[in-house]
Parts: sequence; C-alpha cells; structure tokens
Amino acid sequence: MNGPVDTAPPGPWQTAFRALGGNRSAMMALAVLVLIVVLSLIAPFYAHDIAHTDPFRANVAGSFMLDGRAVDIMQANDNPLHLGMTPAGPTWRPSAYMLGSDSQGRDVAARLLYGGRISLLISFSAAVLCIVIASIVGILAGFFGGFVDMVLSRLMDIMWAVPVYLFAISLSIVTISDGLKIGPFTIEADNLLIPIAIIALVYMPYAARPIRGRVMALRNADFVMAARSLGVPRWRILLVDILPNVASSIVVLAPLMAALALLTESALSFLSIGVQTPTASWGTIIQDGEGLIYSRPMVAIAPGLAIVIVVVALNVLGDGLRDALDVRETSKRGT
Amino acid sequence: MRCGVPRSLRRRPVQLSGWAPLKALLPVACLPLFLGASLHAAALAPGAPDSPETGGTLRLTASSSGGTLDPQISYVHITYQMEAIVYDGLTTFAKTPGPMDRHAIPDLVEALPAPEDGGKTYVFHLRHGIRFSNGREVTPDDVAASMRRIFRANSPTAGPYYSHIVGGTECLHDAEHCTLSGGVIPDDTAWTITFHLTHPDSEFFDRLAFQHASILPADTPPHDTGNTAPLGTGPYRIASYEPNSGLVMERNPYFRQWDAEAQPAGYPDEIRYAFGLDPEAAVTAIENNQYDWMLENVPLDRQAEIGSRFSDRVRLIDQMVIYYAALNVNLPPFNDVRVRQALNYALNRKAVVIYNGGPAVSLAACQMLPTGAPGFEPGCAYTKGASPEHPAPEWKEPDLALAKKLVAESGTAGQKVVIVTPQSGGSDAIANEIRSTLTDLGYVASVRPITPVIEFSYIQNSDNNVQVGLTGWSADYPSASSFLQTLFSCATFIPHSDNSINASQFCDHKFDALMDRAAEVSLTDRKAGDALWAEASRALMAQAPAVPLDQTRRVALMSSRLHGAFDTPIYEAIFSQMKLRRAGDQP
Amino acid sequence: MLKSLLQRLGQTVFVLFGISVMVFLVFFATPGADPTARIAGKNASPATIAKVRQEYGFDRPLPVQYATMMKKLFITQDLTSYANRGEKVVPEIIKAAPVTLSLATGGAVIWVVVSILMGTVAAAFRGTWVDRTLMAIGLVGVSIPVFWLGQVANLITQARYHDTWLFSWVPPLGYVPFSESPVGWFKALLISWCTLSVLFIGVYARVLRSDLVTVSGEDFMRTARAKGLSPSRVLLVHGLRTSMITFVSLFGMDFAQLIGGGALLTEVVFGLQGVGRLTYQALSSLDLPFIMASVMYSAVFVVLANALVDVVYLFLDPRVRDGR
Amino acid sequence: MAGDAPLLDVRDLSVSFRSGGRDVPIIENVSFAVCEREILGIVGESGSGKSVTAMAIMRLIDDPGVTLRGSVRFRGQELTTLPQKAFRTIRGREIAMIFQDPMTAFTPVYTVGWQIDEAIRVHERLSKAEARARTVRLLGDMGVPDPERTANRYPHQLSGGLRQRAMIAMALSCNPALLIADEPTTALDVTVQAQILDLLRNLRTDYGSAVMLITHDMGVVAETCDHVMVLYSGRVAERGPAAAIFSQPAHPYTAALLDSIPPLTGPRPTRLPSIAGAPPAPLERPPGCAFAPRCHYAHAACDILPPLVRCAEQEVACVLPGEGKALPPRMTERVEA
Repeated sequence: MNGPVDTAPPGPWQTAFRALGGNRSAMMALAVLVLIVVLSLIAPFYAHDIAHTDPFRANVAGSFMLDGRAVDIMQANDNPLHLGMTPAGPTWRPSAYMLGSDSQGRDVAARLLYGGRISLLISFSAAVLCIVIASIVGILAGFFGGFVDMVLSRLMDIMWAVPVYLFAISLSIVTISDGLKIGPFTIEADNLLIPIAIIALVYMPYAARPIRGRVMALRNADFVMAARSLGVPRWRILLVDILPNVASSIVVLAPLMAALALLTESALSFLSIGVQTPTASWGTIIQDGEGLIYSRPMVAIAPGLAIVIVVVALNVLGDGLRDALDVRETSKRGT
Repeated sequence: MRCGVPRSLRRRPVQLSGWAPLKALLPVACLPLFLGASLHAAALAPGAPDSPETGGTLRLTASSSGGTLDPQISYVHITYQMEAIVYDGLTTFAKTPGPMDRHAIPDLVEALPAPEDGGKTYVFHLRHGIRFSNGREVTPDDVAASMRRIFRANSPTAGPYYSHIVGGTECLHDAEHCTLSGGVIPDDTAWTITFHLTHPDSEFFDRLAFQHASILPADTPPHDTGNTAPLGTGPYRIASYEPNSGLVMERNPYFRQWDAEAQPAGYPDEIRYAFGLDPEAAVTAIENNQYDWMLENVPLDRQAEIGSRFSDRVRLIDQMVIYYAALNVNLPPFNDVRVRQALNYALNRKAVVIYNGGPAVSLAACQMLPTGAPGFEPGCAYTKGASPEHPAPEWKEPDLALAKKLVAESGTAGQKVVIVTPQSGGSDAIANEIRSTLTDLGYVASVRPITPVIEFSYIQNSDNNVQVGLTGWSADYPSASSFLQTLFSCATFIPHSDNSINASQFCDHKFDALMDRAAEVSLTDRKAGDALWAEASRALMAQAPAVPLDQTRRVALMSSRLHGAFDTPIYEAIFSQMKLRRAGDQP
Repeated sequence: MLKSLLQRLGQTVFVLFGISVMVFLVFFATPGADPTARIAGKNASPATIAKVRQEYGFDRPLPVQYATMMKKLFITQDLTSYANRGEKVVPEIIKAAPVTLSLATGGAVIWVVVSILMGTVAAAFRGTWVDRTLMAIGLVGVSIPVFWLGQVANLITQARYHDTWLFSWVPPLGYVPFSESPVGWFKALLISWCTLSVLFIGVYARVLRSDLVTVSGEDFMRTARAKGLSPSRVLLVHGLRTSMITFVSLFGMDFAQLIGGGALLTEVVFGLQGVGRLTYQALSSLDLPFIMASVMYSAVFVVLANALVDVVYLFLDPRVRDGR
Repeated sequence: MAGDAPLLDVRDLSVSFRSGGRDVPIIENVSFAVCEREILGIVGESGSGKSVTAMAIMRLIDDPGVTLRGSVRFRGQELTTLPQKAFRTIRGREIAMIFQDPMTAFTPVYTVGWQIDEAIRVHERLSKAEARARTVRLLGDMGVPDPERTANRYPHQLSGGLRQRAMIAMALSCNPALLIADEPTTALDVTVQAQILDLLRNLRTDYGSAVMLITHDMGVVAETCDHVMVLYSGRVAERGPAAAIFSQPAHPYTAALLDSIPPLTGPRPTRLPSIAGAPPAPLERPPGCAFAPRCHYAHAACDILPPLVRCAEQEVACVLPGEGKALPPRMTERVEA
C-alpha cells in the first residue's frame, strides 16, 4: 500500500533499522566510523598526555628523546655536500613521533588525529548542509514546478556544466585570500565555514536532482492527488505527505554525500585552497607530505589511508542504508 | 630595477623555498675555464667552439614557460636565463664563473666608455661585424631604436631603469611619440652611440646590461612580440616556442664569437626546453638521465637523496637573493621600532635555515644586503649579545628575553598580528615559525596564505593594511642600491598602489640622503661607495623595517652527461656553456 | 525536432552566458585580482601602469569589458593572457585539449573494459566470494582520493621501484604527443590512465553489477533462458545490453566532465598539461582570460556531451526513442 | 488419454529453499503427467506453487539456496539430472514456456522479430533470412496483423495482446512438444484473453503440442483443459480429468474454487462466495492438511497429512472420501467448454 504515513508510527523506519542492524558489514562500517570519531576526539589527550607535543607548533630546531637519547627532529644528512634536512621518521612508539615528523617538525600522528577532527567535521557538516539545501531546492522545484522549477533547474544546469572540482577550486581561490564578505558580515578566510559551504554548494545539484525527481513523482501520486482534491492546503500536503516520503531518499544520500565531501575536502586542502594553516585536515597533511613523499612517505600515506578507510566505511554504511530503506541508487561523485 | 624573488611568478605557486644554503664555497665557481680556446673552428657549425664536446642536444625542463619571449618585456628568470645566449646588450655581465659582485663588461661595444660631462654623457663605440640571426649587421640605429622601444613597448623597467636618459620621462608619458632624440644619438660614420643622461648614474652600465636593454633590429614591432622572439645576436636563436609544451633553440648561423667572456660560443647544437614537469618529477627525470637540467631548485625533500646518490652531479650556485618579512612601519604594533627590533631579536633563524634545506644551502640573514653583494659587510645587529650599535659578526641565536623586554616597553603585547605569506609549502612554514615567535612575544598572531601571484602585489598595496608580509627579492644586477634603495626609499612607497615595492612603507629622508651620497661616491670611487652602502645597510637595520630571514643557494642537479663551467652569478647557468659527454664517454 | 534542437541551443547559450557572467563578476569582486600591476611588471612606474590599464581597457565600465572579452574569445579569438604576456588563450586551450582527451579516452577505455568485466563477473557469480571480492575492490577504488593514488603511483613507478624491471620502462612524467611517438604516448600516459580509471572502475562495476542483478530478476531474462540460450548469452546479450543504458548515460556525464577539465587532479599529479591543469593554473594565477576560456570550454563540452548522451540514449533505448 | 508413456512425467517433485538455517518447502511431492497433445491445467491461488512447479520443470530456478528433489521425465528422459548444457537443447526446443506478463517478458531493447529469430537460431541451423521468414509466418499464424512490420517493432510498441501472441509465436518457434503457459492471460483484458485461450486450444491440432496451462482462474481451466491439477500450499489437492472434477470436486478446496467462478450465464450473484482466510505461508504450513484451517469440514483426522487417494475418476488429498463423506456433485450447471 502506498499511503501517507499520516498517523502511522515510523513502521517502515523501524524495519529499516532492524534490517540495518542485521547487516554485518554496515554495522562494522559504523563501528569503524565511531572508532575514528572517538580517536579524533581524543586528539588533545593524545597530543598533550601521550606524545607530549603541540602538533600546531613548528619545532624544526628541537629534538626529542628516543630510547634515552636525544634525537634531532630535523636530521642533517652526512652526504658529501651535507645536502638536505630530513625530518625524523616513524618511531612506531606512541610516546613520540609515532609516525614521524613532518617538514615543520610536528608530530604526524598527533596531527593525524587533529586532522581527523577537521576532516570529519567538514565532511559531515558539508553533507548535512548540502542535503538541507538540496532538499529545500529539490522539494521547492519538484513540488511547485512551473516557474520556480524552471529557475532552480536552470541554476542547477549552470552548476552542472562546470566540473565539480573546477567549481570548488574556483570558489576556494576566490574566497581564500580575503574571506567572504556578505553585507556587514565577514567570514575570515581561515574559517571552516568556507570549505563547508563550498563543498555543500557544489554537490547541491547532485543531491537536489534525485530529490526533485522523487517529489515530482510523489506530487502526481494517487494519495497526493486525493489529498488535493479534498482541499488539503499545499503546505500540509508538503509537510505531511511529501516530506516523510522523500525522507528515505534523503537519508540514503547522507553517508554518500559525506564520503564525497571528505574526498573533495582533501582534494581542496591538497591544493592548499581548503583548510588553512595552522589548522590541519587530512588533505593538508597529505599536502605537507607531498614535499616528503620520497624521503618520508608516511606523512602522506597515513592520512591517505585514513581517508580511504573512512570513505569505504561511509560507502558501506550508505549501501547498507540503501538496502535497508530500499532506495535505488541515486548519487554521483566527482573526479 | 630588479626582479623580485617570485621569479617564476608565472603560473606556478612560487616556492619561496628556492633557498639554498651558502656556507662553503664548494665547486661552484672554481672550475678553470678553457673556452674560446679556438676561434678557428673547422668542420663544425660556424661559430661553434672547436672542441670534442661540441654538439648534441641539451634537454632542459621547467614546470612552466615564462610567457612572452620579448626580451624587452619579459621579467622572469627563465626567459632572462634562456635569452642571455640569444640577445646582447651594449654591455653584459660576464657569462663565466666568478664572484657575485662583478659589474657589467662591454658586449656589443668595444669598451666601457669613460663618463663625460660629470657622468651625464657616454660615447659607446659599437663593434663592427656583429650580425643578427638574419645576417644583417648591427648598426648604431638599431641601438637607438632598441632604446626607444623600451618605452614604446612599455617595458616594465622603462621608468625605474631608463627614464633618466634625456627624453625618457617624456617617452614614459607619451610612448607613441617617443624619439629620445636628445638622449640617444647614433652616428653611422663614427659607428658610435652617444647617451645623455639627466643625472649621473653609477649603475648605468649595469642597467644597459639588463635584458630589457637588449639590442634588437630597428624594425622590430614596437609592441610585445609575445610568442615570437625578435631577432638577436647571440650564438643561438629561438626556432620554435609553444608556451605550454616546449621551446627549441638552434645555432645562429651568423654568430662569430667576439668576446669569450661577454658572449662565448656555444657547445650544444640544439637546446630543447620542455615545460610542464613539476620540480619533483623533474628531479626524477634528471636522475634517470631523461633531462639534463631543470630550471627550478631541487625540492627540499630530494636534496638528501641527490646529495648522497649523485653528489658529483650536483652544483650549488650562489644567488644574490634575500628573503625577508616586511614589517609595516605605519601600522601597530610595528609602527614602534622596538617591536620591529624585538621580532628581529626573537626569530630563530636556525629554524628558518632548516626550513630552507639546512646550512648547506641556506644562510641566516641579518641584513637586507645579501652576502656577496657590493657593499656587503658582515655583521648582525640582532642576535644574542649584539645590538645595532655593537653588531656581532654573524647570527648565532635568538634573544627572546631582550625581545620580550622590548615588547613590554612598547606596551603592545596582546595586539593582533596577521602574517601574509605566499601560499606555498616553504613560506607557509616560515610564516608559521614567525607566528609562533609572535605568540611567544605575547601577540595574537595568525597566518594568512595568499595565492603567490597575488601576494607579491597584495602586500605592497597600503589599502590592504598588511602588517607582516613575507617575500623575497633578488637583484637584476649586482648592486647595493637594488636592494636598499629599491626596497626602502621614500620614492618606492606609493600609497594605494599595487606597485609599491617598498612594502614596509618605510620612508626616512636621512636614510635616503645617505643612499644618494653612496650612489654619488660610487660613480668615481667604488670602494668608498661600497663602504657608504655598508653604512646605509647598518642604518637601515637599526630601524628594522623588515626581518631579514635568509639567503639561499641554488641546488642544481645535472644529468650524468652534463658538465662544463656554465655556472655564473646573475644568470645562474649559461646554457651555451653546458657540455654534453658523448654516449661513449659516460663516466 | 527542429524546435527541440533550437530549445537545446537556447539552453546552451543561456548556460554559457550565465557561467561567463558569473566568472566575470566573481573575478572582479576578488580582492587583489586587478591584473594591471602584474601585467606592467614589478616596480613599474605609475606611468607604465596607467598605460597598461588603458591598453587593456581596465578603465572601462564592466559591461564593456565583458563584451570586449567575449568578442576576443569567440569572434576574433585573440584574447591574451593577463599573467603570461603575449600568450594567446584560445590556441593554448586547443593545444591542451589533446592531452586531456588522451588522458580521458585512455582512462575511459580502461575503466569501461575493466568495469564491464568486473561488474559482469560479479553479477554472474552473485553471492559468492568472487562477487564479494570484486565489489570490495570496487568500493576501495571509489574511496581512494585520486591525487593521493597518483602520488603513491609516482612514488612506486618513478622512484622506489623505477630501477626494477617492472617499472624501468616508465618515462618521466609529462605528455608525449601521439603524433610524435605513439609508443611514447602510450607509455607516458599508461600510469595516469590506470590511476584515473580506478575511481571509475569502482563506480561503474558497482553500478553495472547492481543493474545486472536487478535485470536478472526481470521477466525477459527468464524468457531468454527459457528459450534455451546459454547463460553467457543471456547475461551478455540480454542482461548487459539492457543494463548498458544506465551505464552509457553515466559514462556520458563523467566523460564530459573529464574532457571538460574534471581530471585536473590527475593532470596536476602526473604533470600533464591538459585543460584541467591549465584551468587550475589560470585560477591560481587569477588569469581571467584563461579562466574564462577554459571554463567556457569545459561548459561547452559538458553541455555537448549531455546532448550526445541523449542521442546515444535514443539509439540504446527504443522506448525513449518513441517517448520523444 | 494417451495410450503410451506420458510426454511429461513428474514424480514427487519437491522444491525447498534454505532460509534462516531451515529448509522451507515451497512445493512438496507434486506428481502429475502430461500426455501428448493434452492440455493440463494447474490451478491454485497465488503462492500455491504453480509457477514454482513450472520453473522447476524448466530448471529455471538457479538460486543456490534452492534444492530440488523428485523426478521429472520428459519422453522417458530424466531431466533433473541432465547436465545444463544438454538441458538447453530441450529448453525452448522441446519444452517452451510463455509467461504471465507479456509487457515485461520481452527484452525491451530488441525487436520482437529479433528475439524470435534468436530463439529459432539457437536451436536450428538456419540463416537469418530463413529464421525471419519463419518468424513472420509464425506471427501470421498467431493472428498478428501485418507480421512483417510487427516483427520489426519493439515490444513496447505492441499492445498486450499482440505481445502475448508474439510470445506464443516465440514459444512455438521450434515446434515444442510441450508448452508451459504460466498465467498467459492474466494480464490481458477479457476479449483478448478469450482469443489467446482459443489460440492455445488450437495448438494441439495445429502444432501437435501439449500444453501445461497454469492459472488461478477455474473459468479458464473449464474452457480449456483436458486434465486439471489443483495445488494448495505447495501440495496437490486434487487432480484428474477436467470433466470429472468440475462435475464432482472431491476436495473442499476445489469445490470452493469452483464456487468462485462467476457464472457466464444467468443472473450474477450479488456477492461471489469466496474462501475466508489466506493460504498459509510455507513456513507456517501445518503438518496435516494445509487447507484445514480454512475448511468447513475440518476435523481431527485432518491433523495428519492426507495421502492422495483415488476417488472416482480423480485423485484427491482429503480424508472425506475415505470417511465416506464425499462432497456432493456440484449444483451449478456445467460450464460450457
């Protein structure tokens, strides 16, 4: 039966959750995500109490203790020309420079945890923001149709016509030097809101289109027609009949959008137009590691792996949700 | 007057980390030169040196091209270096290894003329028989036309370098009707060119040696020739150019060596430049002998590797460059000289040196004149136990206590400071170091990285209210004035303009007068002049309108077949002097 | 037919106009974007700056500047760069296009072939470990940041293992034109093709598998089997062919984005001077003419490719053909 | 009906699938036979296992969790153990099948003709042109107007009736001895339904094919079939000659089904009698008679699974005849066949 979920308790949702709970890989993915979130939340504890380091403070001239002797963080080379300063490599001990140091003498392991906070914060917020905007746009366009739909759809056409990454990079470069000025408000260039907003904006059409399509289908569905003919006001139809029915599409999009956002954030930060120093994200750490890829590859490899793990987990979770909610695949990604 | 450090200002983010340590002397300039050994070349291409190492194709690589090929317009190092063997000026800088502070030598002219009229008139005797690559001989008319073209084609240095030629100022404002008739007078019968200046200029020969004063055929169009190279007189000519892929140089068939120091004959038969490879990839490619030479510095993380694996294929080349943080003397807290001094005392230059590759390639700087520049005298006012009045011989360690005391006296602690830096790994790191230092001094400091291309002009514009701006400066030719006068005189601070090279907004008329006197004395007595410049440098640092950071050396990697005495100051490398080992005699 | 064509054309022009105006306005709203000082050169005198400003028309009203730029871009095609004096923009884009085209095409060949193989095999072995392994591989492929993968690939093929027999053939990063040396072209691009295709292989194999699985439950698949067709023929001729409809439309969009410069991360990491990298460089040097030209280029491609996909769709799906 | 061995002989066919660690029986011990040129009707509600029986015979169930027991003999050849490859020569050639929904049973991206050609060419070495000629002829035989053009049309371009005709044409393309028709008329409207049934009825004369007609509609069976098998919840409830079953159903379920046929003549009853409740899901199937919970006559004896016993001309899985409490002959007039 295809009725409005008017009075009914969230029956379909309960079954969906039960189905999700029974999905072993989805549960494992969730566990991994929770673990990584927890790890990044304890970043200050790790940095302060275990590694005894300030991961945001450059420390090239310093040294640390390893097995009772002092080791220079930046080590000179004994080649004939004395060329090159190499940061300390991984010690594999959590007490100091477990994953080694970056070119500014900072503890990569500690930065990885702090970077996780920022990367996850940005990707989750961007996903939420994106889906909120996309839902508004998609529902407005789909429900009202006509002129509203035309304006919104053309706007999305324009956004579609530019490759996502180019779009994101353009916006980042424009905002990066001087922040964003909207009327009396200024958002500083190093404010995380900027990458969040950019990522949310560029993926908006990707999320809005399927929502719009779903709403359009619902608008012509029997039960909506029936409600209309009964003279139910439009806002009530929207709220009571349409919204709950697109909710599953929206929920399924969330982890996939978060995965896309994480990849995009890392790409922007990698091009140093995402998160700004001294804040670190996984992307900026990869960028730091780019200059060390030949001598200390761990600096770039560790955050890269972290990204892969989180994105895999998000995708698995997304698949699980989709199966549980029985929604056909709708999302797209960039390159 | 000089090209700013953002040398590759072009499309790639400037790596402020081009810095290479100075420290030792090393093989750099000490190779004997045995070129010009033979003017009687036999079966070789005409004008090529008679040597078993003549011939072959030299393969160069750079991450991107330098845009326009017009030697009177282009203002980037890649083109300057490349066109040094394509064009000649009346004078030039020696294209042979040697110390950094050598001044211009005669090129297309027989000799450097003695100043007449109190340094306001020079009569140059043009050499006979020098031909452009189309076979036409260079005449005094070409020289006069080339001087006019500086103005007509809007050369970037028309104002600062050449407007003191009589008629130059008029040309600057009305380029189309530029004649320079009173300033540059060609004489076909005497085969001379007479220059009249509005005021004496101790650096006039140096300026004529700069690429913007290259001598081109009189009929070269009076606008930027873009991707087409005008005809030149050097041993090579540019055969083809695709800014996004590559450039090919071949021998100029009309070239005959006239002076082995000014424009030596070239070894390779062909020079190919490939554009688009980033430095990391270029290092790998050269290691694998896929290219012979790269424009950029070897990236820091590869230096250890090449130092241990290819130490015989590395050249460390001294550069006349200074990296510094400009402090805005008109904005708090740096409007207080004590705060500026405090930051100078507090900054750990050891960290700066490490960021830039360690002591082998980076030398901590304590003054705005780089080591080796004319007028440079060792001395550091801002290190532990030193003061502007009693400078130490060199920087040793920061003096945080003194710095904190100075800040306390100024009462500015707690203020907000934003450090503007070009957005690239190296400068980011140093900006971060300065941020940490300022935090230690009690300020609320943050870093704002800006796209490199914009940063350079952004920090100059007083409208942007930049407190601290990281940048660097290297000289177009060796002179003290191109550092001190250009960067810190009242004349180079232009409010509300993107082109206000004096980013510190420093203006001190007493200091200006001292520099003017140094320039004046240099005209007749270089030594006395240099001493005055050294005094000016100390005077400047007492006011501390900037924090000198370091001076770097270029770390160059060669393919295993490349050798020769090609490294030289100013140009860094003279491609015509690169010799290629034949396949058979690989080491 | 003509009407829908005109409509499409109108939409395209509208989209291009919208993008160009957006780019133009955003550029001039960006602080420090004024290119005059950069064009004039470091430390140029105010007189020179004034001349440059007038020469480039920066002193004229924005609409006039916009019109001039559009004219120079589309009609006279002699728009020149702000950052690289004298560099004409249109020829540069045209020169960069083959690089991007080579990269995207080669990558596309790999990802189409591999993903069809993976997707089909996974669907054929649905529910077995083969299926699970292939899909897990695909999932990881989707989740790897392409720039990072490129770096790791470079680390392996250019440095760590370059001297081993496995990778000694790998040429230095960069592009070799096909016309110069087909073999060199192939070698120069192979690693970047693989890197680029990893993401798409993941996406496409997963999409294809799930489509095939859905399709295999369809009645017509049962009919095909009941006819006595071999399982492979049923899967390939009936299942795959039908699933190709989604596959192709997805492919069209992605390929268009790549051709339009969407592969810029791959291009940046592998030193390929393609449209994406050009655009990125133009963006980072705030070189408006280049930004404008490359964004227009990519927009044109995306719009064109969308139209093309619609046409291909008509060929692939007879139902759509009648629907129009 | 036929003197010699039946064309298709199904014995104790059981299909079950594993779910949650248990074997869930879908059909249990279904046995029946189809003779040459005979039309057998298999009747039952949805979920009774009619289609599964057909699919099992065709071995079209390839879910790895499904197990199949029993024997299916076609012309004396055991099909259940036949290798897949060998089986393919039987599928489509000897035994063909048509499906319920002609809308979805054709691959949408090929023309109808192409798909019939394919069916022909997979079994017979014919050139494309020869195959097409036969296709066109078959379509014509099936009453498709303008068969040549129709062959070049895509499924979605045809009406439901035409599509079902094309489907039958495809099934008959290799002259199969047995045609399994799974609810061939359910998705069609009434007039078309009658035409299609006509077509099926004439197959045995025109093509010499036997037909296994699967339907839930007793009316269709009455119009078409020689023999009938009634399935309830995966088990045979009753089977026998159509005439006998229609005149005197022995199973209460059959009787109830017959009652639910709307009379073709006479006044329509205001409300058709229908069977209260629903058939049990396979997992909840009672150990005894599956129909007992819905049966008016249910009593203690029904708790034991009743075997199939002969009762007059038919066989029935009910205790009633054994207890001498056979159902009365139907009051309603025999439906004209």
